[in-house]
Amino acid sequence: MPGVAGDVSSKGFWSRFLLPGGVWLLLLFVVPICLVLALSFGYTDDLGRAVYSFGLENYQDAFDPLYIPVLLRSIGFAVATAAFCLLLGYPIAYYIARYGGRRKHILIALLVIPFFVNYLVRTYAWVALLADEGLVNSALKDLGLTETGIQFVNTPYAVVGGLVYGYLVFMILPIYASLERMDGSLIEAGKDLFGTPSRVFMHVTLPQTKQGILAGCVLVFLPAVGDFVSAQLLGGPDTYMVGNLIQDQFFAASNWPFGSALTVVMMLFLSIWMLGYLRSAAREARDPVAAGGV
Amino acid sequence: MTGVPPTTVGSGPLGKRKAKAREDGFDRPRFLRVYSWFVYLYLFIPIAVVVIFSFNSVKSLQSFQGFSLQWYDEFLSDPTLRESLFVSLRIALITMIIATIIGTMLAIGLVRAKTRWSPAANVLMLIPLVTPEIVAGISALLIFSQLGIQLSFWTIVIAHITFSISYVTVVVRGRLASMGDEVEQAAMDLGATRLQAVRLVLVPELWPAIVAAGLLTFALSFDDFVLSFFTTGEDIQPLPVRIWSAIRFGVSPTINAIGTLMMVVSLTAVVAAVLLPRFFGRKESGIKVLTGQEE
Amino acid sequence: MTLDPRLNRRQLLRAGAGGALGLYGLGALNGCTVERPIDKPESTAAIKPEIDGDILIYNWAQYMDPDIKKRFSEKYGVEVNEVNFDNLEAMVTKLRAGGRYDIIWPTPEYAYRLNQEGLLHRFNRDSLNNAKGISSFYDKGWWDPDSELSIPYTYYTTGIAWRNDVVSGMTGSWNDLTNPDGAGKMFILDDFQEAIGEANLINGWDLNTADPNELEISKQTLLDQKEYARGISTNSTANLVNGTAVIHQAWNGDIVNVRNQVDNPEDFSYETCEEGVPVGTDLMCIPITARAPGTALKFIDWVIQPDNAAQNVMWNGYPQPVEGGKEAFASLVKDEPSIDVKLEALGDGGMEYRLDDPDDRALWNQTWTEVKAS
Amino acid sequence: MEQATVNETQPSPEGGNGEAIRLEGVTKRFGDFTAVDAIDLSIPRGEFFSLLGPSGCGKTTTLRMLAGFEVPSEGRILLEGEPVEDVPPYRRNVNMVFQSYALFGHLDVADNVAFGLKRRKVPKDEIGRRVDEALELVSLGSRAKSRPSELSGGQRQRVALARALVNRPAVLLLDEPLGALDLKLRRQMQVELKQIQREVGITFVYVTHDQEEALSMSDRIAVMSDGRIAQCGAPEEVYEHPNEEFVAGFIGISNMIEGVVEGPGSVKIGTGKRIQAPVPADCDAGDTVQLSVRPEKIAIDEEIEAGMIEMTGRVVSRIYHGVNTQITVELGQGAHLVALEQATYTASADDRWEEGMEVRVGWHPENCLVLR
Repeated sequence: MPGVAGDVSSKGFWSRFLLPGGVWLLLLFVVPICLVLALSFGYTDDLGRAVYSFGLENYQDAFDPLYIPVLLRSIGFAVATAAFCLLLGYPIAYYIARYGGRRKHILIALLVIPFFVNYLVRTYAWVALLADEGLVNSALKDLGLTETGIQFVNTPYAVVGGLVYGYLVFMILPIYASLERMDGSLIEAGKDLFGTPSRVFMHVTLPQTKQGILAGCVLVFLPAVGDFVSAQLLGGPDTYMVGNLIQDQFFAASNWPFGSALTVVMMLFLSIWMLGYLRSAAREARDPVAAGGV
Repeated sequence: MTGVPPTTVGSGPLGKRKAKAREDGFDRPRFLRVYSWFVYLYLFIPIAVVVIFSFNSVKSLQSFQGFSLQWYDEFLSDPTLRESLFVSLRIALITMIIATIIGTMLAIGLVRAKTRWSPAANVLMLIPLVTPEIVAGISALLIFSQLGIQLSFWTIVIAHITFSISYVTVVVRGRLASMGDEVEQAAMDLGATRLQAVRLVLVPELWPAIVAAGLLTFALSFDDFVLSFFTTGEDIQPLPVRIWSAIRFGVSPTINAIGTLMMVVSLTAVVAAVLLPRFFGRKESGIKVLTGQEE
Repeated sequence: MTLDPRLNRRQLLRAGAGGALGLYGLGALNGCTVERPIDKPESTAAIKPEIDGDILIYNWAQYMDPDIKKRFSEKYGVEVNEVNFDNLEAMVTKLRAGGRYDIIWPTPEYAYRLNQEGLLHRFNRDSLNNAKGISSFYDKGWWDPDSELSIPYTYYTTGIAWRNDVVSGMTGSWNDLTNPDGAGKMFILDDFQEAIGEANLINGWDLNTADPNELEISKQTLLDQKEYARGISTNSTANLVNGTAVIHQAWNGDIVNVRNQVDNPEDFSYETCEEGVPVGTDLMCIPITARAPGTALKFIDWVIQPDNAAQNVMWNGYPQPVEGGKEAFASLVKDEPSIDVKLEALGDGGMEYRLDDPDDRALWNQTWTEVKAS
Repeated sequence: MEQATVNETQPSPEGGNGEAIRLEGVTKRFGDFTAVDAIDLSIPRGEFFSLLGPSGCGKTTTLRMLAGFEVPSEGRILLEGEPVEDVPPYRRNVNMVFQSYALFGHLDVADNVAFGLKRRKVPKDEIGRRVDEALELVSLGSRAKSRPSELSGGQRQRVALARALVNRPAVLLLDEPLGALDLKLRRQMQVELKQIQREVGITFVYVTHDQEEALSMSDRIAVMSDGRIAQCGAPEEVYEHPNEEFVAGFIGISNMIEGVVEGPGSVKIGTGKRIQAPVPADCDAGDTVQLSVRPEKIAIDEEIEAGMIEMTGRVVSRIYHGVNTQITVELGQGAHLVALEQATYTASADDRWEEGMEVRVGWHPENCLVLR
């Protein structure tokens, strides 16, 4: 093929657009993550400084029976968070997509607004609301529903509640987008074929929005596993999550190599979901929301 | 949702609204509407608490004693807190500009270039979106320490940009993919060089998506805590880091004032993302761009 | 569509190839430390209190009345900027990462460590106008044998705060943390030293023991306490105010703040414990990397000026061991004397946390991590 | 291929004054796939030339090579005598009307049309004048300040046309420009396009898969199949004398009856009947051929004239089209013939034949083509 300067499809021209972003992400995202991996084999010297090395001690510690429950607990909380987000998010996404009419955009915007109040402040507001002598308990007592108040905060429920509140929007938007893309006449056709609405939902709507549900679940699950804010502010003695563990290793216990090893272990646990998501995102490359855009 | 033919609705009280489908089972507008109202309530109650108690006249989060601006006054009269607000704004602004430029270029490259490396770049671009923020924070902290770069304003900015590029790319790429490449070809056909085609046609055509992505990035960066927490250094800390330090050791209602002010800033960015495209004479709204469902 | 819709294994591998290459390069890092050594200035001469630029102070959040900074700025025409940390290790991390702060707030133990690393400026206390008001307890402390590195900012005891309208039968012992009245509404401080220290005292060990066997037993003590605990938190003020806690391991300054915020201050009590009263001090030190050490020293002098000390005590609720500060605090707690700290009565070497050996420190950290994770 | 080159030598009906485009052995491969396979083509100036074929036949790739968006893997492209394979699109004196119109949404109609002139640094007042002219030409003078999103499909199409024509290119390339329009608008635009082409006298190369469109508008048509040109010629020629089964089948409905050559002028079809047909000279006895008869050339019952080849069959279906009726007759053993019967002033086309009726069908031997 002749080398043609003017060929519009010439690779060189468009490839140049990949360069700044590619180099940036490579140097400031991939290389740093490799550093985490490298440091996870390191140790802490006498002055408390992290040193690179090739030891497996940190991994032995990370797989200590003591820490496995922390990781499992984090995954359990994250799964519960994704499930509740789905339960809360699907009907509302469905409602807006199908019955929102001209107010659709306002309804969606209203869902997104709370997301733009600082996560810390929002979580803190929950503490104020749900504390033993907080507003909710005062209201319950005034209504005579409870005498002593209900312990909401410092429980696993509060942590999951905080996570749900923090990440709900990541569930709603992809589901909404997939419902929006779905042809409404399919539901009508489904009514002819399957009859009852619940069967129509199971056989038509749900399969059609599978991609959105999957994307939403992954986008809620992944950050929830690594979260440390919710457990710190809303949790109790038995809600310590892997995010807290890692954060403590970096900023309280000053054991960076162990923190790095924990990070690597967490990422390994998550990589299955990440890979699954990347595959489906590449398949749905045309669809920005399923791929994670808010 | 198109293609749902209007059918008769049994119940009267729905009158105000044009209900469009039969009420039965899950697919029941009234049930869904009530349900939705509860979700909205759940979402807005804490926000309301923050806003209302930011005007409380006493230092309490339990009872509202009267209207007062003292917490705003306390915030504004503390020069370092005020400085933190400006730092947060500056970080968000710089992040927005640089991430939007790089992310848009990446999106264009990903859609248009067909090199051996574009699938790899495609994966690379998506990974930050599925990486827990704490991992990004730690790895940023490590690379800066390793390179001997002092943690500062700029390390926060760099960490924020790294994370924001992917958001921009995903939003812009969605718009670009739906556009097809005939528009640039038309420009070249009419005598524009490749760069002119990008500058005169492609970027203007993508502008609503670029604006939306940029403002989204602004809001995300402005509110970010985790990345800032790991990469903040000797310079004035951004507001969320100050909030974190404060929350861990007792809290004053100034936090509510700060939270309310931050919400106003973020909302301004989001509202601008929704409305700005109209000023560019487009019919599609920013929300549509953000939720990826134009045309 | 121009995008390859399929993401096959080969493409993923290719994406990972760059990372693998990078990993290979990381082999070269073996033995390197993560942080670069800090550039220390050659001169180690004592610094003098003189205005030499704007300063950046690195403090706990909401620990100093903004008005004090503001008036200093106005008086001397320099800016006083502030950043916050939420624990001391984080402060050391940032300092080691090259952070250039003009004043930091370490505990004696951290001041000792930082000085060992040569990270603190020396100065002459006599060059300060208000140093003579400093309590004698802070003359030539173990962390600062020549009184040339630090000026005390606040001091505090660690004890137990409780709601006397809910909890009865407090005995003045650390075992009160497991008072049945407080079960499920008790909090332990989220601080590895305070938590392990309290357990050590219960078991009758030395506060700072690093004997692995003793620590193992202390760990068990803490795990037993955890059964009663509602949470592990440093946010004692809020926990007590909003009723979440009825028993809280706490610093005495926090109880002052609690009593300021509630309608029923008389319901909130504080006790120090017979097994031992850990006394903490937050010092002010000037790191070697300070940009304006002269202004920093001037500002320290300003903070311990009697009127400013009094004002600051009223603001943050913690006593300051200087003239003005002590009196102000005494007036704050006059109806609950247990909150006050009698430094002189504590005698020499009182109950202070001191983990000099990094290995001991690591062992304590490890123990605490295990407590939290179990 | 041979036929195609032979056809090239024939003068264009419009009588052009020289060659606008010449393709010599142009081939385009994408990986292992050959999209365009060594085609030769010559298009005289001022001609309305159509590339016709099913999707995937290589017609759009050919057009894109003319525009400069694709580089030929082999062969030469000459534009007004100059080789242009290496010339980027923005320096070629051709313009294109895209299937999607590819209008610039951020510019109004006038700015869209002015885009090319501005790139060529045409003086401002001249731009204004030429834009007005171009918009008048497509009857959109009143919409100069509208945004493309405010226009109807047909109007957008006209803007795209004006935007290309205003540059006075040597050749205008049109890639299925009417594909997105509804039938009525499409018919109307076909007429307008043809009119505009006559008015401006620019060479049009028109890509379409719609044979009717190609027949009604073009001066000449190249029928493409699998990356090669199957036949190239005037519409009547391509329609009346398709040179292969593919062309006959693609252009219009054509009845195909398989048969075996018995000897000169005689073919035996599946029913066993021997039929008189113009067997080409290069066919030998025993060759399998297809007999092609256009439906409108078939007469039924009383319409049969002397000299026609006659057969009998049974009506199996009757589809009413209003102006005519499509009647399918089974000749036996699965051989079917489709006939189109016009409505006349005396009878509706519909009521003369019923399904199941035995009928006679016939055609003049000269209306039957023998294709290999």
